[in-house]
Amino acid sequence: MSLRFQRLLLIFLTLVILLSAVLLILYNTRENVSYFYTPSEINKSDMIINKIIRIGGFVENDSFKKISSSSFKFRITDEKASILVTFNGILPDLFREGQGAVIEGTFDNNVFNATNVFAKHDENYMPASIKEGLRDTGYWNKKYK
Amino acid sequence: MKFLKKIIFFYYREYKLNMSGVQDILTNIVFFFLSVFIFIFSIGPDKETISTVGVAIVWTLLLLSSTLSLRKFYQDDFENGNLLIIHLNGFSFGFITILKTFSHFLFVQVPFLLSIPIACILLNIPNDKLLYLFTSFGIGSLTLSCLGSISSSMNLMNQRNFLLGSVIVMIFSVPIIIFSVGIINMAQNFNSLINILFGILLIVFAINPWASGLCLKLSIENN
Amino acid sequence: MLIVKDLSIERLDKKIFENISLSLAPGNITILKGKNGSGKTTLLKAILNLIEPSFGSIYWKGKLLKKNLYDFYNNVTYISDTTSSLKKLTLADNINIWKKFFISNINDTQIEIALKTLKLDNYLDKKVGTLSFGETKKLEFLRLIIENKNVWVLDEPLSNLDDDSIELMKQTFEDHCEKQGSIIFSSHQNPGIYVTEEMQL
Amino acid sequence: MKFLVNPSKFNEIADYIFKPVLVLSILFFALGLLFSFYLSPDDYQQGSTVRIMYVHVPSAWLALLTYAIMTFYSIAALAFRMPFGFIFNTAVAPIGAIFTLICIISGSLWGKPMWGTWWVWDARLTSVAILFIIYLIIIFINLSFENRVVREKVVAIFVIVGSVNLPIIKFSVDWWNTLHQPATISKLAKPSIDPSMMTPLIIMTFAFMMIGVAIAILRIKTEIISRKSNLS
Repeated sequence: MSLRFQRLLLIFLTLVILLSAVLLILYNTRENVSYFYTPSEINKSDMIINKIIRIGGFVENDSFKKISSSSFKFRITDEKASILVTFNGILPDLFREGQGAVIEGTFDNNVFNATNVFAKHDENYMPASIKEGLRDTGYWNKKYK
Repeated sequence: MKFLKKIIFFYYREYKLNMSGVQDILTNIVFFFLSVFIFIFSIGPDKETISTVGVAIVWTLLLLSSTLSLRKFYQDDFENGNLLIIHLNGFSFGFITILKTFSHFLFVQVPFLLSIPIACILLNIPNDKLLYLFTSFGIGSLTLSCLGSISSSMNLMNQRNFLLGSVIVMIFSVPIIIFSVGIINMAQNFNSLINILFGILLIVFAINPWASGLCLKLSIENN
Repeated sequence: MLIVKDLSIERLDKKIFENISLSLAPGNITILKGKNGSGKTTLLKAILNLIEPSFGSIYWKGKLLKKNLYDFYNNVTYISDTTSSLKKLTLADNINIWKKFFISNINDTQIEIALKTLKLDNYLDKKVGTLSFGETKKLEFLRLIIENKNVWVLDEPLSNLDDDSIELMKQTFEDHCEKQGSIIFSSHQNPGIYVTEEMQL
Repeated sequence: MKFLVNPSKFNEIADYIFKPVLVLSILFFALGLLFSFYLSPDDYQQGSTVRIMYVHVPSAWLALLTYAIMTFYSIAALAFRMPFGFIFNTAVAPIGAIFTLICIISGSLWGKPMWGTWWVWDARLTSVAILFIIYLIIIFINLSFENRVVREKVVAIFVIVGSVNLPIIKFSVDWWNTLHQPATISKLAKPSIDPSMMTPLIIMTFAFMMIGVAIAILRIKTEIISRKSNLS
C-alpha cells in the first residue's frame, strides 16, 4: 500500500466519516442540550421526582400573586401545559406577566418549588415611546412567543 | 498482504512495549481507585449524593488519568527515533496516528474500562443504567485517545510546558462530558445521546490523522 | 540511482547549505564531511524526504523522489544518531520485533553470525537498558543486516565506537559495496574507510 | 490586495492607513457613545439597561470575526505556505481574547439585572467561555515553544481544529433551549430592532472594528520586525 494510496484512502475515509458524523449529530441533538425543559415536556416525562431541574416558559397572564414581600406564586406556561410555581426570594427586574422566564427548583406534589428565577428576554428591541404610541392607537397586539 | 502483516507486527511491537511497562498501567489504575476512595471518604456516608455525583467523578478521573499517560503517547518513540523508522517502513504519518490511537485505546484505556464497573458499584450507580454508561465510557475513552493523540503530537517539541497538552485535551472534551453525564440524569432518549457521542467520536476520529500527522511531520522535520 | 540536484535548504530565513549536488550509484560509498552544525543531518533528512528543500530536487530511479517515495522507502535503511532499540526489552525481543516488523528474509543463523562478530551474543537475555552506549550503538547496526536493503543512510555511524568496531564497519561497508549496495554516511572525523566520493559541507 | 498576504507590502500600506484608522476609531467612539447614551431611546422592556448592548454585541461579533479571520489565515498559511498567516495569528490572538473578555464581562453585567444572574451554563454562554479558553491556549502555545517554525504551525493547526466552536456559538441559540435570546440581527430576516437603536449599535461596531484594526496593525508590525531581527 503506497503512501499515495494511504493518503487517498485517508481523504476518502475522512469525508465519509465526517458526513456520517454530521448527519448523526444533526438527527439527534435537538432535544438534548437543553438548558431547560418546557412545561409540556415535563408533564409527559418521569424525571421529576426530587431532582433539581429547570423549566422555561412564559409567566401566565393574571396568574401572578404576591403572598408576602418576598414570596410569590405564579404559573409558567408554554400554551400547551402550565405549572404552578412558588418562589421565595428576589425577582429579577424583567420579571412580569407575559414575560419569558426560566425557573430552577424541585417538584413537590404538582407544585414547583423554585429556588432561582431567571427572566428571559426576547430578541426584539423597541423604544419604549413607540410601544406607548402603539398601545394608544390600539395597534399593540404583539403576541409573546 | 505485506502491509497487513506490517500492521499486525506494529501491534506486536506495541504489545511488547506496553507489557514491559505494565506497572505504569497498573499504577494508573491504582491512582484511579485511590481517587475514587478519596472522593467517597470526602463526600461522607450519604449514598444518595455519592450516586448522583458518581458518574461525574468517574468521568473526571478518566479524563485525569488519560492525561497522565499522555507523555507516553508519542514522546518516547519520537525521542528514540522509532517514529521515523516506522514511517520509513511504509506508513504515512496519518496512518501512524490512527494505529497509535488504537494502540493507546487498547493498552491504556481498555484496562480502565474493565475497572469501571467496579468503580460504579463502589459509587452506588444504579445497575439498570450500567450498560448505557459502559457504552458511553467506551465511546468517550476512544474519543479521549484521539484527543490525546492530537494534543501530545502538538506538544512533541514543547519541552517547557507539558501541562498544555492536558489543557488541550480537556477543552475539547467538554462536549463529551456534557452529553455523557446527561445519560444519568435522563430517563429516556439514551439512544440519541449515545448517537451524539458516537457522532462526536467520528468527528474527532476524522480530524485526528490530519492534525496529528501534520504535527508529527513538523516535529520530525524540525528536530 | 539516487541523484541530488542543486539542493538548497533554508531554515528561519537562514541558509543552511546551498547548491549541493551528488549522486549515489550502486556500489558507491559517499561520505559527508563537515563541522558540527554544517547541515549533515539536514542533508540526510532531505534525502529521506523528511525536510522540504527550498530549491533543487532529488531523483530516485529516474523519477522525482516525491513521486517514487514508497519504492525508495522500501529500499533504504536509515540509522540516526539516536538508538531506536527499546530500552525495557531484552536484546532477543528487540531483534525479534525488528525481524517481524521489517518482514525480514534473513534467517536466524545469519543473525547469530552477525551477533557474534559484533560480540553481542552473550547479552541476548539482557535488557538493552543495561548495555553500554557503544554496545547499544552496535546493536543498532544489526538493523542493517536485518532490514537487508540496498541503500544505507547513516548519520554519524562511527562516533562512540572503538577501533575494533570501526574495523568491523569497514568490512561491512565493503561487503555491502560488493553486493552493489550504496551507502551515504556523515562523519566529522577522518575514518580511514574506503569511499568513492567525498563531500565537504 | 497584496498587502493582506505580503509582510513588506503590509508595512507600506499600514504606515498610510494607521493614522486615519486611529482617528476614525476615536471619532466613531465619540459618536457611538453620544448615540448610545443620549440619542437612543430606552427599551420597552429593559429600560436603560439595554445600552449595555452597544458594548456587548459589537465585542461579541468582533470576537467571532477575529477567530474566523484567523481560521482563514491558518488554512491559507498551511496550504499555500504563506508566512503572513502565521504572523497574523500570533499578533491577533490577544486582541480576540480581549474582545471575548469584554463580551463576557459586559454580558454578565447585563445578565444580573435582566435575567437575575451573573452567569449560567447554557449553551451560548458555555461555548463563548470555551472560545475564550481557546484564545488563551493559542497565546500559551505561542509562549511555550522554543522553535518558531514548529510553534506557528502548531498554532495554525490548533486554530483550525478549534474553529468547530464557531458554528456552535452562532447556532447554539437556535439549536437548543438557552437562557440567552436568539439572534436579533441575522442576514436572512428583517432585524427585530428599531432603527433608532440600530444606529448606535452599528456605529459602535465600527468603532470596535477600527480600534481592533489599529491595534492589529501595531502588533503585526512589531511581529514582522521581531521576526526580521530573529528575536522570536
